[in-house]
Formats: sequence, C-alpha cells, structure tokens
Amino acid sequence: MIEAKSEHKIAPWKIEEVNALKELLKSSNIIALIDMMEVPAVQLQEIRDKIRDQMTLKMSRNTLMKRAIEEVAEETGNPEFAKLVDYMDKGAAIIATEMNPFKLYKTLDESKSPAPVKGGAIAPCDIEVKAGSTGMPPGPFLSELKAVGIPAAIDKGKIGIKEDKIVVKEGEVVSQKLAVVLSALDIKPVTVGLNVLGVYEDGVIYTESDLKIDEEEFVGKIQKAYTSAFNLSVNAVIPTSATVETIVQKAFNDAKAVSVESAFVTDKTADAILGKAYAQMIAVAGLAGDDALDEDLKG
Amino acid sequence: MEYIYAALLLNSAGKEITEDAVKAILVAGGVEANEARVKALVAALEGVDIAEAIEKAAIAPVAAAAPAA
Amino acid sequence: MEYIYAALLLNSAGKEITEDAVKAILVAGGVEANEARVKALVAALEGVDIAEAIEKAAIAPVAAAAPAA
Amino acid sequence: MEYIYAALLLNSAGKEITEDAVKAILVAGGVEANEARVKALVAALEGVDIAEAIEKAAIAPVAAAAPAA
Amino acid sequence: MEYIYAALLLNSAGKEITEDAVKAILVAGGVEANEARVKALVAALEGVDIAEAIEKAAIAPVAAAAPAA
Amino acid sequence: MEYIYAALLLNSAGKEITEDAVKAILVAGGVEANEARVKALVAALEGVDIAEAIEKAAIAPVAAAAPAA
Amino acid sequence: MEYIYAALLLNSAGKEITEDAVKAILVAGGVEANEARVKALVAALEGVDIAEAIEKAAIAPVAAAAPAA
Repeated sequence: MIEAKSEHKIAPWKIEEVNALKELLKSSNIIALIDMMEVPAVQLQEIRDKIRDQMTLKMSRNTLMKRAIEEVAEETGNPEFAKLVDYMDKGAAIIATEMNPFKLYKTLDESKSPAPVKGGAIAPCDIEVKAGSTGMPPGPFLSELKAVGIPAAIDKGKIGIKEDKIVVKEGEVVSQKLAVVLSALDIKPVTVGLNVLGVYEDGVIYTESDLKIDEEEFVGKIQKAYTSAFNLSVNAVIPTSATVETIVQKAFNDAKAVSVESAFVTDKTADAILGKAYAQMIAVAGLAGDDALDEDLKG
Repeated sequence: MEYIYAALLLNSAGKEITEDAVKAILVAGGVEANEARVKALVAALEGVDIAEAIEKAAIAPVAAAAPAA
Repeated sequence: MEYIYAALLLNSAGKEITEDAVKAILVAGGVEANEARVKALVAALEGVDIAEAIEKAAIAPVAAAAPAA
Repeated sequence: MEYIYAALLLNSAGKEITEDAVKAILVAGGVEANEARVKALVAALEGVDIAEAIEKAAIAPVAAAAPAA
Repeated sequence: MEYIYAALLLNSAGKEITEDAVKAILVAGGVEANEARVKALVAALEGVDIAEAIEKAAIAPVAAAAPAA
Repeated sequence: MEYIYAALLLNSAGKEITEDAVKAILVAGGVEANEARVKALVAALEGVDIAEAIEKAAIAPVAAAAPAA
Repeated sequence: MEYIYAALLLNSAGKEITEDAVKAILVAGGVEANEARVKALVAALEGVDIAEAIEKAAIAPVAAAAPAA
C-alpha cells in the first residue's frame, strides 16, 4: 500500500482534502458513491445544476475518499459504513444528501441524458440507422457510411440512407469508425449520468439493483393482493365493507341459478325461467323450417 | 323444464294455465305429473305476466349488453 | 309456438318426438293439431341435436346482443 | 326465493334436502311453509346437481361475453 | 355460505335480519351457528341495501364482462 | 378489508392464523380490533383452503360493474 | 407478499404508509422486516395511486376468470 508507506510524509493538501471529505461524510445521513466516469463535461455541468439544491457532490481521488470513509467509520464506530469502499470504482464521487436512497436514485436516474456512443464501447442496445436524407451534401461522408455497411447514395443532391439498418447489435463493440458516423448522424444511443455504486443509510448499503424500483411491478402486486383479499373474503364469506355486496349478490346468483336449473319458479326468477324456455323454443324453431312454424314464428 | 313448457304451451295457445290443463299435457307427453310441482307452478305463475316476462327475456340481455358498448 | 313447446317437452322428458306424441300433447292442451305442421316439425327435427341447440340458446342472447350494441 | 335459500343452506352444510328439513328452516325463519311448494322444491331438485348449477352460473356470463367482444 | 343464505332467506321473507333470527335458521338447518360469524354478518349487512344489490346482480355480469375484452 | 389483509399476511408468511396473531397485526397497524370480527375471521377460515380461495375468482364482475358503467 | 399486505392493510384502514408502520405490522405478524425492502416499498408506493390500482384490479377478475372457465 502506497499510502501506508508514505503515511509519515503525506502531503499537507492531501490531509486537508481528507478532512474536507470527512466533514462532508459526517454532514448528512445518506452518503452515496456514484460513478461519473462516462459523463462528458457539458452534461455533468447540467446535472450539477439540477441537483445542487438537494445534495452535495464532491469528486476526489479514490485513495483519499477511501481513507476518509475508513476514518469516519472508525471515528463513529460504524464498521458497516466502511464497507462503502467496496463499492468504489474508477471515476467515483461522493454525494451527501438527506434524500432517502430510493428518491436519490430516482432523481439521479431522471437527470440522465442521451449521448453519442464512443468508439470501443459496448452497444447498450441494437443501434439502428433509419432510412432518409442525412441532409449532408455529397462528399467523403458517403464513403464513410458505406465503409461501416450503411447503404447510402446521393439523392436529390444530398446523401441519403437507402434503408433502415441495424448497424450494431446489443452487446457488440462499436468500432471507432462507426462511432464517428453515428455521432455525425446525431444518433445518441447511450444515456449518461451519475450511476449509483452504493448508498449508505442507517447501517444499510443499497446498490443499484436494490434501488431500481419497477412501479408497474408494485401496481401488479397491489392488484394481486387486492384480488386475493377480495376473492378470499367472498369465497370464505367473511364480509367486509368492500365485499358484502358481492357476497349478497353471489348468494342471490346461486339461488337464481338453482331456481332456473330446477325450474322451481319464484317471484324473482319467473322471468328468467320463462325467458329461458322461450329462448329454447326460438332456438329449436330456427331449426324446424317454415313449414313447421306458425305465423308468429315465421320470419 | 317439462312443467314450464306445458305452461307456455297453454299460454301460447291462449288457454288458461290450470293444474288440470298442465297435468293433462304432461300425461299426454308420457310424463308422470308430480301433483305438488303442478300446484306450485300454477300458484307461482299466478300474477306473473307471461307475455311481459318473455318480452323481457328477449330484450334483457341486449339491454344489459348496451353499457358494454 | 305450441308445436315447438310440445317437442321441447318430449325432448326434456327423454321421449321420442313422434307425430302421435306431439299431436297428443297439443290435443291435451286444447290446441287443434294441424296435421301438415306436425309432420313438418317432426321431419325437421329428425337428426337434430336438440340438447345442443338449447345449450346454444342459453348463450345466444348475449351473442345476439353484440351487433345490437 | 326463501325455499331455494333453505335448500342452498342445507346443501352448503352438507345436509340432505328433505321436506322436513326445508320446512324446519322456513318455520325457523318465520315463514309459513307451503306444503305443496316444499314438496315441489324437493321434487324439482332431485336430479339437479346444485354445485354444478352454481358453478355454471358463475362462469356463464364470462363465457357468454366472449362472442360479444 | 350457510350464514349468508340464512340472511337472504330472512330478507326474501320480508323479515328483519337479526342475530337471533339467523341463528334460529342455522340451528333448524342442523348447522352449528358460530356466534361471532353471526354477529359479524349481521353487522356487515347493516347499511347494505340488499334489494338494490340483488337488482344490480341481475344485470351486471354482462356489462361487467366488457372491460375484459 | 384490514382483517383479510392481516390473515393473508400471516398466511403468506407461513404462520398460523390465530385470533391473537390477527389482533396483534391489526393493533400494530393502528386498527382497533373488533373481537367478534377477529373471531369470525378465524372461524370462517377454518377448513378453508386459502390458496384455492384466493385464486378462485369471486363474482367480482358485479362489484366491478359499478365503476365500469 | 407480506410487505404488500401490510401496506394495503394500512391503506384500507386509512393510515399513512410509513416505514415504521409497515415494520410494526410485519413484526407483529412474526415476519422479520428487511429494512431495505420496507424502504423500497414505501418509496415505490409514493408514486403509486393505490386507489386507482385497486379499482382497475376490481375489473380485472373478469379477465382472470376467462381462462379459468
């Protein structure tokens, strides 16, 4: 460990930096490690502007952040906090906030924006180039397109793409040449922003997979729970204000079904029984042919 | 349903639905007429407007289906 | 409709639908039985699966309602 | 419908639907039990599979709705 | 379902649905009446317009099926 | 529905549905537990196959029809 | 599903769904409450209209019933 060896002659600015980081770490209940490696400067500035009021973002060297975290964990007697360093990655930064980890994640997620894919990167999805004019005049771009396998030609004085084409599949590496072409076509297949590496709150460290909430899934679960409760209440006849009417209706429908099936006429089911017999008569009349029918039934 | 068919046959023919009439039809059809069922049926149909009941049967499902549209 | 009800009664009672049986029911119901119509009915229903036709009738009104909707 | 409810109660409790049992329930409910209707009910329910009739009724609307869709 | 059938029997007969009445019917039907269930049912039915609920039941199924489409 | 949810929570957690357990949950949820309802709930669930009762579609359509209309 | 049932219990009782309330119910039900799951639940429900979800579920059973038929 380089730091261990150089402990006694550590540069004063580093000590200051670690102290500043420690102050930040102690300032809030929720501490997040985020990854901002891939975020271009322009976007980063936009994001910082957006989140400024809700959280403090501080970049530093990993070694210094690690040291600050470990020292805070030790000073506060909180070994769980020290585990945050396990989530550190290159390009990490610290966020201190009072926003709960789930809200923090949502806020950061919503602040992401589309960006061009870089050469050498893995395509995050199938990248498709759409047919149509590129708006560019004839020139070397035409051969650049062709070189990466995009069918292009001059059309009405501009370079046009002849058909939709998936130029790289999800998971494949985007070549340097293709990246340049996609950028020129203003195709932004990646989303960049601050990715959560780990968030500490109250003794628990949350990772992205913990924090990524699928609201649809929750809605589905709520519906399933409600339906289950509704069915159980009705089927086991445990009346509640939400189900008592349905229970009454089920009992009535049971009685009606048995009355009709047995042709035992009651004041509530006379119509249904007579109607059923009539409908059957009409159905059979339909099979009987005109000669077998009286005037009323001929149609 | 034999009992009901017998009653509707009478109604359709414009005859009164009496116990004797229902029984006579059942017997003619080779059905052993249960005295109590005949009695109960005739009593239950008293006061029922059969024409209206049938009409409702023909229309009811349609009416019910309407809000579904 | 009396003729059909007579046929339904026989079917429901598990009897064969013959001209004589239909006629007997009609007469018991006080209906003058038209010979030709009885013949036509019995002929038409020969080989017809009445149970199936009736079953469909239970569902039909709703289906019928669809175009009305 | 009192008579039907009495029968359903017995069926649901796993008891046999007899004239005496139906009458006892009706009387307990303060209903004057009509002898003929009780007899008719028990006779009418002979041969009816109550559980099946109830189940069918619960499903029918849905099945019926399909063609309407 | 015995408890609800007993309650509807009373309703159908135009009687008030009281704990005692429900219990009496259950006992007459040979069902051991659970005190708490009777209480809970009677309480739950208070404020429910049974006639209206039943009326709705007669029409609803078809209409309700629509959103499933 | 609080009582039902309490029962389902216990069932889902593989715990026995007892009066005490239901009451404890309700109280923890800030609900005043009605003794009779708790008792009725536990009694009603005795012998009920909850997994099956949950799956079996209650004729919700009726209840559903209201908002659908 | 225990977490969801706890949340719906609170919702049904007109209480606010807070981390503490959910945890209290789970613990009362003998369920070890996982801090992260409780937090996730409460956070997720902040963006969900439970009343609306339930209303929609009330209609769904019809759809669910169809394949069951």
